[in-house]
Amino acid sequence: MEYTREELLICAIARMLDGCRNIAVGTASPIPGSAALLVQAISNGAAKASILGSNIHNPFNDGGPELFDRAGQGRVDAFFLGGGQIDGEGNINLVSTGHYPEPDTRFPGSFGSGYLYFTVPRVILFREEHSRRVFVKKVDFISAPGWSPPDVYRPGGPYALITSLCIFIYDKKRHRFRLDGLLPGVTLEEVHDNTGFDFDYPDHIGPVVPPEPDRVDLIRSRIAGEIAETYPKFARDRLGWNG
Amino acid sequence: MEYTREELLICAIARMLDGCRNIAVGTASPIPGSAALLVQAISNGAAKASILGSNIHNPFNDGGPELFDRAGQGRVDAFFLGGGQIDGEGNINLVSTGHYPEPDTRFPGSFGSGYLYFTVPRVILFREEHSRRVFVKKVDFISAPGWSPPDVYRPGGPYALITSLCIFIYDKKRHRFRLDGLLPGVTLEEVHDNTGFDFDYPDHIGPVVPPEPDRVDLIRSRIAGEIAETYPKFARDRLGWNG
Amino acid sequence: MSVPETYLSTDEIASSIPDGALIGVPKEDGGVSMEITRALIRRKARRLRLLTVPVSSIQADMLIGAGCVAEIETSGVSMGEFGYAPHFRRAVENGDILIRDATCPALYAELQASEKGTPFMPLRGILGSDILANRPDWKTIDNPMADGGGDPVVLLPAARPDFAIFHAPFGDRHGNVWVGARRECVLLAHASAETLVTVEEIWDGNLMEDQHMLAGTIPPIYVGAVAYAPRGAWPLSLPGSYERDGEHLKSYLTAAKSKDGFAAYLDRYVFSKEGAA
Amino acid sequence: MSVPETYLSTDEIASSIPDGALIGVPKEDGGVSMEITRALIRRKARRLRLLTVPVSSIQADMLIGAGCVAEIETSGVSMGEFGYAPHFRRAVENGDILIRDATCPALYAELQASEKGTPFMPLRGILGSDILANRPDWKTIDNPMADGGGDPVVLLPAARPDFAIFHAPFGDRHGNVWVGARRECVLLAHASAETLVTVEEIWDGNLMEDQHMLAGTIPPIYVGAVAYAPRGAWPLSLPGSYERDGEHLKSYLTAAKSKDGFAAYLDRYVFSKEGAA
Repeated sequence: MEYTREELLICAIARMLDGCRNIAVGTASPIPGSAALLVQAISNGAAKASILGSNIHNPFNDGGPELFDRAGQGRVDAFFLGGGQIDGEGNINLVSTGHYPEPDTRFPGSFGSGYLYFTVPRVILFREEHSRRVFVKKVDFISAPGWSPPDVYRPGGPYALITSLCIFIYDKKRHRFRLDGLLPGVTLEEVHDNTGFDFDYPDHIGPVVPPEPDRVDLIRSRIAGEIAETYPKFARDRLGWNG
Repeated sequence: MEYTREELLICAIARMLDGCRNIAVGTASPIPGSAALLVQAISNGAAKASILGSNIHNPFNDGGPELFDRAGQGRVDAFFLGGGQIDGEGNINLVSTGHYPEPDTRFPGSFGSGYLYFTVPRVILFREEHSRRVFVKKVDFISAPGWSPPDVYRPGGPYALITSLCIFIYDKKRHRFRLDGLLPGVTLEEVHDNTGFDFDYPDHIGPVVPPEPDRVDLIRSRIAGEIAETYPKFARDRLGWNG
Repeated sequence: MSVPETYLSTDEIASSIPDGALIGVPKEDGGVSMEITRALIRRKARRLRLLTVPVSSIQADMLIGAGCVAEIETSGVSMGEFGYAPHFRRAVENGDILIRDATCPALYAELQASEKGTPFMPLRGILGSDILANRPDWKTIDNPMADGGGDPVVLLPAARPDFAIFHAPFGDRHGNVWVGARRECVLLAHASAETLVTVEEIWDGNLMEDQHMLAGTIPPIYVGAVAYAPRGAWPLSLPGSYERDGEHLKSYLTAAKSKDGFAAYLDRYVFSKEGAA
Repeated sequence: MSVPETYLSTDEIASSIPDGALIGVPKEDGGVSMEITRALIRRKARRLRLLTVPVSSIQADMLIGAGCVAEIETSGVSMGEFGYAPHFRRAVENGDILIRDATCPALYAELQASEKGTPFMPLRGILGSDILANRPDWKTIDNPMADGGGDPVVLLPAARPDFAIFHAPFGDRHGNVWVGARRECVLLAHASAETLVTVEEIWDGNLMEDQHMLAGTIPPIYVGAVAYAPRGAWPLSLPGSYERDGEHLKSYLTAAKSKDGFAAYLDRYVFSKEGAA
């Protein structure tokens, strides 16, 4: 079966969400949102997707604090974060480069990362631009650290990092990323060349598991329409939605 | 003008509420409730009465915590408390007599007293039964203390104590009650005989100021009907309401 | 309007509440599920731990009288203008139940801490009271925000009931429950592990899709089970629907004066399910 | 439906907000009063301190661009899918405004502390971040509820805005304002000294007496002033009423590329009060 890069990533993320009951997706996240809707669709009601900006796919109704409160209680199983910079220990920077508070480049801000990275068990980092500008040795500002000392209450943290080149899995014991799969046509060398931090990798690094055909069908038949409510342009341009 | 004991007390309390903007009245408090409604009526909208149990006289709508939150912010100016026991320092006991937690007599419980006595500037203690059983030397259980050490944040506290015999004013500096006025026909000796704690009194103790005739008219014409919504039996039996 | 298929009976709900459970219940006029209360007595629940939000009346008193309660955390149990709560009073005086005295906003704060998933909530007041002196689980610290130390503040630990139990005006067939402006029920649902609800009426449509109803709705993510129980708060009130039944409350107090009287009351109104007139 | 006599104009409301005031505003889809925002720019407000609840977009960016802002406490300012917020970015990069970076739930917690009148609110997370490292007003203590010490927790101080400012779907002639399920507006109103609101429509009747509307209503005790401003959130959305005007937001970003372009934008849409198509 032929598939697109988007379908590959959606299915790869969906596998990471296996067993999650409450999956929350923040702003500007159409691919994670599609994955969450896919998991919801195949779960027979066991999994709930909360898509920020959707009027339909939102199990919450009690205002801004509610998602954070539920995460604080351990009721949110998975969330997605990005970063203007991400380093090899999983630290993320959504604030600025250079010397804070007089930065070289200012990003929008940390949003909920300083909390959700601690409280949500599976945080999947999703950053398509795979470059040494983004994946740095050490972030200039820590919006949220990748790991914490043992006396810090922290049920949550990074689970994986997904880019336009590859998928890393985060090793919580070693506080390091391990390369888990390459996207079609990508080489290990290419990943090394574009990554500013050290990472682990096995002797034989394979491709990302191809998407399951029945799930690709589901994406095309149902998920494209569901995500179109929140991201019509993405659904049209990248999932071929013609609703 | 002739007046009843209820009209006398309502007007006496209303004078104590002068200048208050938000007056809250708790459970089982028809006389304080009538006084709060009287102040609201003569304030031209400046004073708001919040009568627990009323569907009309309630400026709040956000559930149980709201009154306490507003009190915590300093937005409630006056409140009323009673007590199974009250002592000469203004300590109140709404929990039990004897040795806690195996009491001789159990009362219902402290309700909001442990908080509102600290946060509401003018707490008026209202306890009609004037006896040595109620007004004791030292309460058996402190639901809320009459005063606190200087390092305790405490904008609130007792302002007066009103009984079926007299009115005391609380001296915040000396932590003692001072007799301020006697109800018609009551003597100083009678107050002494029925009070278990020491209190101050001036050389010449006068009667409680008689009610203002225009306010008595207002009680009979309007307030009786307003309080009847929450306390119909009281309004009928003691204010002569015939709605 | 038919009852949604997913709904349970109140007896099924009561049987899902194990002995020893920590149960959060609203105050008298806050939507008390007297139907689940009666079903708990029918199933002879034992060792329940009650958390009243923040006070209670006949609900706590009946459960105590029927021997269902081991422990109660409360700011007050009273029959209001009708007098003392007789079983509560007797049980505390006799040491038959463990009492954890509180003050209203402290109970809200304990639930708010649970709602936020934060370990404690600070609250002004309470200092120097015997409430605090008898609560080793409540801690006092000097306000870390104050310059120069001092300024003690009480910290209340998070309280997470196993079950929130209440009666709501509406439920729909999508698992939503509408409590309107009774925010203490929303708080209780958020703070508890699971919420069990009886509803007065079935709402035709989806409460989460009605812009006017949305603000007062508790969505299915919090709701463990719903039962249809018209007049389910009786003899208490459901504000907006019916007043409390004062005559019945008086007859309850008369019955509660004696063991036999209370047994006869339970036979008639709980075991035989005789309801409101 | 006539406008209630007690209502003010947005310019009257803006003139009641002094320079230097601390202003709390909701996020992009939370009912932003762009009308009061434009009126603040018209009256040349200066040295405002913004508290975004918890993030902002064109509202903060326009106020910064027009020179109204000295300081901002925020978890993020962005134009979302349209890109960066240009004036915010430039002002921070040039050091023209003081930035107090936060994370969303910390801002809610600061307001919740103010809502309760408690000096601080504890919150999990944040530890080890440079957000915390740059906030001397946020304190860390070991959790007093933990056995054996350790377990650090961050405490956020209460934040009390001088004014909460937002746009609501309904106002009535009794001073009530209806925000529906947008609880962050309720929180902001409770936490602030005074609330200033524009309303989209006039509600016929009393919102506090409508059992269905009651839960989403903010009563007059919190509301300092109301103005009638149809499409008052434009070019942002008022969920349930209208979508945001994406084309306008793009044209704003084009205009904001240059000083002259932004001046022309303000002339047209703020000083000449040209509104939505």
